[in-house]
Amino acid sequence: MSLDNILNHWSDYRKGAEEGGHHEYEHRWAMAINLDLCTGCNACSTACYAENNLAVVGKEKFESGQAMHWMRIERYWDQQELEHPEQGASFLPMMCQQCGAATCEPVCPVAATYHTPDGLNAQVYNRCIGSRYCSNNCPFRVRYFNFYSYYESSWPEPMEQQLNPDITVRDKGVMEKCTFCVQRIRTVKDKAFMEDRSVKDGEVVTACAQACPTSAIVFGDTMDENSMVSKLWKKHQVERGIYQKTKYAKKDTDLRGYRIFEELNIDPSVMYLERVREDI
Amino acid sequence: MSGKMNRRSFLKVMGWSGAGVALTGCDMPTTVTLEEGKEEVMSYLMPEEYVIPGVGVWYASTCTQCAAGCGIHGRVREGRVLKLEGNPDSAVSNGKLCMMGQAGVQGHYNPDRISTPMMRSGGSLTPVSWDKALAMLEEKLGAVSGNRFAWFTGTVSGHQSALLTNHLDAMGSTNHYAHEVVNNAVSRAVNQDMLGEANPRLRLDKAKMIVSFGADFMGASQSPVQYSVQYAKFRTNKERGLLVQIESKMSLTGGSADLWLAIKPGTEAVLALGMANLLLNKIKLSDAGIPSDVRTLINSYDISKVAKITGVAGDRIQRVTQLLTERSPSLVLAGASVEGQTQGYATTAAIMMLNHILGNVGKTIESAGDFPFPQLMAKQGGTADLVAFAEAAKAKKLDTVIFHGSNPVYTAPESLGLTEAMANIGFKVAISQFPDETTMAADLVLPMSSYLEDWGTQVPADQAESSAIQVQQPLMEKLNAETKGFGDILLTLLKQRKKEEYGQFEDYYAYLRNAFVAMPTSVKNDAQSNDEFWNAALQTGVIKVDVGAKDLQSTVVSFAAPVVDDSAGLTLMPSPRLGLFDGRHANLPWLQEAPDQISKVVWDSWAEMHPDTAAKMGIENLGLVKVSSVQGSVTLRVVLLKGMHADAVAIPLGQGHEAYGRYAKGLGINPLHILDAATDDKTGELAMYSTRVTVKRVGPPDSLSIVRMGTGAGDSQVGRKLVGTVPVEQVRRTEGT
Amino acid sequence: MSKKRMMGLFGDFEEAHDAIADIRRNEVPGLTVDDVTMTSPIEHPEVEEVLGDRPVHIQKFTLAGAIFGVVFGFIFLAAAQASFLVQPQGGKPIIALPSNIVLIYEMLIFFAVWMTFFAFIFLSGLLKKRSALYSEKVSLDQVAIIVEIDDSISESVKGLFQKHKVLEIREEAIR
Amino acid sequence: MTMVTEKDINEQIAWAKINTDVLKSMENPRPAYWITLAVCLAMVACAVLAEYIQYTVGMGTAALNNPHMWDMYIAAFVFWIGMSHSGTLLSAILHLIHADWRKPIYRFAEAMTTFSLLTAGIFPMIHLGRVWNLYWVLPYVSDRGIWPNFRSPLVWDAFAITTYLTASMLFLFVGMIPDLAICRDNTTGWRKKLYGILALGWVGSDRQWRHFRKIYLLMACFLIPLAVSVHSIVSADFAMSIMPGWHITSFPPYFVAGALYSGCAAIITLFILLRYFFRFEDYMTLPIMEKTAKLTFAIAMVWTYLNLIEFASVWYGHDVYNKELLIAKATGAYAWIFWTMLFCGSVLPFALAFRKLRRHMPTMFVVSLFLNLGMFFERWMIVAPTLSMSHEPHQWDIMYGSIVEWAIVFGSFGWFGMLFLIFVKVFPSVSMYEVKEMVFHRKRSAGEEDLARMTDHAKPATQTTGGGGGA
Repeated sequence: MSLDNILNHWSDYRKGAEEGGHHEYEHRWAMAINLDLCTGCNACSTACYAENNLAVVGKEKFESGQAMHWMRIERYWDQQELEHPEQGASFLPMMCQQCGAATCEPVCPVAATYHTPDGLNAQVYNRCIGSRYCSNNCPFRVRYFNFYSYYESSWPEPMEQQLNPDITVRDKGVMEKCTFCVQRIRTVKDKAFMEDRSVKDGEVVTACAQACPTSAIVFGDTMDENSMVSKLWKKHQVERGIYQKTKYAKKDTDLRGYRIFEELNIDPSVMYLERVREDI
Repeated sequence: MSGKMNRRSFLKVMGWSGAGVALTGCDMPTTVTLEEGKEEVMSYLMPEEYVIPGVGVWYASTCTQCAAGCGIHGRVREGRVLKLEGNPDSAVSNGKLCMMGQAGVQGHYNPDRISTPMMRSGGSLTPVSWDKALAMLEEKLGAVSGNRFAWFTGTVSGHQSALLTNHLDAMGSTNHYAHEVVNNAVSRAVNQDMLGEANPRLRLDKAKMIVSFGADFMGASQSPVQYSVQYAKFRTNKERGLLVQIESKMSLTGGSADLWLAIKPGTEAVLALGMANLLLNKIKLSDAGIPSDVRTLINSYDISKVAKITGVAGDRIQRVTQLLTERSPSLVLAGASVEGQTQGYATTAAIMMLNHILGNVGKTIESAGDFPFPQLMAKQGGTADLVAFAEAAKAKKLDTVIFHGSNPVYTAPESLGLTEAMANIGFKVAISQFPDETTMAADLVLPMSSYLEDWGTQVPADQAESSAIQVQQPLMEKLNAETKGFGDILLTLLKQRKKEEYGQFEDYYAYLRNAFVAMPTSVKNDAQSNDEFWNAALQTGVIKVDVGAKDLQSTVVSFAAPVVDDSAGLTLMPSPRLGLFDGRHANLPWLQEAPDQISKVVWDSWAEMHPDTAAKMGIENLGLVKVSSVQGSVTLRVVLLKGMHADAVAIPLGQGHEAYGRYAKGLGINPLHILDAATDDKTGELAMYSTRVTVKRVGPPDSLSIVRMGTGAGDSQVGRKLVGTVPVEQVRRTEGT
Repeated sequence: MSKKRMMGLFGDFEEAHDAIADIRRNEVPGLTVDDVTMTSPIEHPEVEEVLGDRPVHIQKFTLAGAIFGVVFGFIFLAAAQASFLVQPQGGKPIIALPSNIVLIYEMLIFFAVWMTFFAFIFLSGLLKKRSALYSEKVSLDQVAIIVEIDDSISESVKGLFQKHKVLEIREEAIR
Repeated sequence: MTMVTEKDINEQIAWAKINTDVLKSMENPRPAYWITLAVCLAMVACAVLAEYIQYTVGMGTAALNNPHMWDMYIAAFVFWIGMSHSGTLLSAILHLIHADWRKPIYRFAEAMTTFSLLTAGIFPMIHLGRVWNLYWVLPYVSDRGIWPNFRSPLVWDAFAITTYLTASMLFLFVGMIPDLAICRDNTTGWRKKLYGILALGWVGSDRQWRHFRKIYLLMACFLIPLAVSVHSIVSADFAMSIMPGWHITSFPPYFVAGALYSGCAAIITLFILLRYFFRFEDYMTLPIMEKTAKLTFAIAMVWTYLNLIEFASVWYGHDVYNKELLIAKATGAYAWIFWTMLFCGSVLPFALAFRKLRRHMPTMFVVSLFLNLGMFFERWMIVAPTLSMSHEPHQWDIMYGSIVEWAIVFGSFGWFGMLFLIFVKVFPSVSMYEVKEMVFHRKRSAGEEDLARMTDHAKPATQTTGGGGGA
């Protein structure tokens, strides 16, 4: 009976992000992206198209901002006052940051986006009714909506044979976004489960991380102390949790690690390492 | 519950796999065992024995999306190849793969593939049977004599290359035109003369500083993945590598430069000489091995003069030159925009000379050693062959030509008059996968299997640390039975000529296996049996080849003094890009939809200009402009970028196809068509970057498929910390790198 | 001894008022003000005062509705949330009071309003068949006084009505 | 006649005339009526067509894109919700403060509330990507144990709007029961049946009146906080997000004020239309118009004030995202909308400050229309710029909506008009019994001491209407 359930777990159910929220996490998947190595070559983005059945929308729809690139490379020009960008371009691989306190979650009217025990910000296509509130409330603007049905236009015979059977093809009216290649995570977790062991670091590799020619993207589990990601996060003194906590944790503010829009207290799972340039 | 899967639980699985990203359907051993799978879940009843339903299996092969020859792994499930990834065993790809390689599956599953042989009858191509096609071929090839027959290909290597050579011999012809738009032919020539090796190993990872004259080694280069991997090492070395990019149009590589210098197009040689001048006369490096004429030439370029000509600030030049000596070993590279000048050879030589002076040869430029199988080595393409071919065609010297892996009708400048000259060729055969321009102009079209359905070997021209033969094996059944592998077609052709010699091989697979087995034990190393060697080769996808160590000596060749073209107008840069490359990938929607790395344009052609230049001509961003050369003109939208020299206008390659399927046809324009026929006087390569053009405003701004949708947003971070940038000193302190 | 119902229509509200006042003063023996029903086209408390205070109980139902809304609202929401742990949290607690309070507030009003309405329907004697004594003039501009009396005193009541310038008198036997 | 203009209503007006005037307004519609109705239906048809296209082809036809996940529909939704506020809220407030001049005009105002709610309710639906799953928003017990997400302001909307709709419909209905009885007594045929049922057997007994008085009071008491909460919750759709320009503390009062504002403006518009079409000069009199106008002016000033508050708090708040957005609003691509909004919303209402203009119907009509235009722009300025210029500069864009969107928004006005037109022919758009009360009480208070004079007036009234009442 849910009533005594309430009474027994009242204090649990009243925990917010500050106390870590109500979660028994199995994993907390995260990334560390070294922007000094990112050359903006689009390999990650294309790999994402291949892995996640992303629709190709075509010229007109792309033009009207309805592209479906879960992983997009943003290109910024700094030093705009100069005659030439003498330090090159600033490339930013931007995908869903799988925030720990995701702003997209509480606003969904039908609970179609929720937090998994893996610390992922999952989107349940079947449940989505397309109110698009989640995307509106996403500071990164990384949620993509199926404004049309693409399965005819995007995968003409025999193109559909390339579709990844591990995940669905989304129909119109549904929100979608980067999943940290949840199907890969799932496969590895099941394998580990069958072999009765825990998931090893580096066993799960997202399509983008796998493809990146400069290995700028590192993917792993921050709950695993010895994982590459954990080490990187620790090295750059970037901590899980909301800003108030981490701000003081970062002793050496010169370290390159940072999370975008951290001041919004959304606890992103992606740490970026600042681009390095040598002034000559 | 028995292993049998009843309908309900089956539906449950289906329902789950449908339930969005949270679950992953059939890859869950927990819900579907193979037994169940075979009985209930699979769509077809009797799967091939190597197919494990619901489980993805990775097979090794080799990518042929460009000439680099990266080793790949293909994920095969239910007999379909789904996803390509780099093969860690391949030193070329190091387990990584670029966007073009990723999109390979789209070429394989492309809806516009040619599915049957076609013969030209009454002006149009009509489907015919293979027997008819081959009979026709045999007849025609029988009729043609000696050098009136020719092969026209892109870069070919491995056993296909060997067979092709044999076929030419059998035909008694010596005409093998190998054409690549994205090539390093001039550098090869220079290297040959200065180092005695056309393709030395470049070791970016060993360099402490790289000065690149327009070398887009991470973009549209000879081996983008390999060099990107090296770049990563170069950047993460104990002492972080320093990249200086000097070019007239910012390339993908230039986007990552610590210092990006805009240089007046065509003056790179002057800058190189100026730097040499500083190195020899100011910093007093030894000028050993430099011919006297070159020495005097160098002396004539003092810094102020150089700065004036090149438009690069003098102190910048001095600083960079200074650093080159401090950060040794360094590496100086010359790229397409340098090679593709009327004085390409001289300019490239001048630049390579810097390596000689700085003593980089042997440190960051290593010998590729002696490859034991010369017949398998890559026959690399260039544009000289295109010119030669056009001449030959115009002079009616060719009766029968077989085209493969290259699209001259699309890539040849109008000024070469190739399109008309094609009519002079009596019988044109195209071995092709797609209905591209050349294929459409052919008289006989042989449908080719995709590289994911085909056997073969690739020998990369730019070998990595360890040289290897890349093995290419089918990752799945042919999509349609009518297509034939390139190797098989070659074999058939040879059987027509030399039955006795090649009759023994039932198909190319048999030939290849035989060839592998025949390899010397040095290559087979510890393989017990032939089968073991064969299987090992297929499993790893690479056959490591010991080429032996060899140290490199460099001598400077004398080269002509640079001539700077000061005529009016702008210099047109037909820049290739990672993605559509030279246009061969324009039919892959993923690559069409992937924004250009620098300008962020998709699905279209555009011209890049510097805002100041545009302002002088009254051209607004995204305005419609007309770019005209002596040869003709193209009309397209302009994107104003500061990553351009004021005297240059760049039009990226790839679009403007008149055929080539639904995704490519009718999109944008093809800048190659308006190029002058000028060639580099030494190597005869097309001087693709020397065409002068004028730009005129013909229309107001309009939307263009730019990611930022033309609102001007997305150019600036408007003070928000999206991409942080820190000086290297800070990192040295905090991370000790 | 048969009873009957008698209705007098008055054009003048004051006269009607006085008539009732007389009844109140027991001018007609056997007829008390409790037997009097006044029907009128408009709402005029000041005239009705003469009928003495006749209590209204709607507000009690309203209160009940409101309380139910609050209690039910909280239990319903909390129970739903507690039994639905995968719900999106975005760093918020499972049972998030602020949002629940908003919803409870709405439920309070919802139930209160409906209870009030139903209470009104039943307490104010609506949904009944109209008696023959109903005059359409009442919905126009006249006041009617309806009294339940014995035949015996009907004459004196009539007299009373006449005294107050009644416009029309109707009778109906109660059986 | 001057004397009449000073009073809200002519006390001498005969009650029978009230009945006949109002009942007349419900009968034999003139051609003009049919034409307007036809126009409205045509507009609705456009909207239906557009929605069909959007439903079959996809939301993309609504020119939505990545930054602009919401657009015209939400703006229109907020607009119509706002429109709905004046009616009930004003009616209730005025009832509580015994401002009896509300009596002639509150009926159509409340009808307006109901119908604009019915219009507003459409927008969240058509804006859904998968409207056929709309019911998932409702908290029903499912065997999967899935519930809606009670944290989502959209779910709050669902709750609030349902409550508000039912409550204000009840309010409207209850207030109409005595009039329905009048209609029942004065009509024949199907109408008599209809009103007979709706009147619930109202006879006007003192018992009924006493309960009536109570319930009306109680409902008024509940409706005021309800109405306030509803628009606060609508504002929560924005204020509860983290988006610059949305996450603003003053949004709830700002929305409520805006709602009242647009509502009052709409009341003025309809006031003038009814007065003109149904010859209601005797009931919708100039003094009442003046009072309404004054009220509108007051609310306009409140709205302006809240605007300034918002700007100020953003300006001094040093929230970079908010600040840049504010500047962009005033100078960027949406600037013309921004300034039109401020002109219509804050400058134009000063016209209402002049007695001459307040009494000049054509002016008032035009002004009221512009006020509502300004209010629509306000909603647009709330929704669009934030999405166009949020945190991520890479995703900035400009958006003006598509044909489909405009068609549907356009059609919504037709839909509203249609409902309202039907209403005025089926139900009395002026509250007869309350006008009578008004007359009665005013007259009473006019000559408390001199009952005789009052009765002298009352008599001829009865005589003149003796027949009319029976008919």
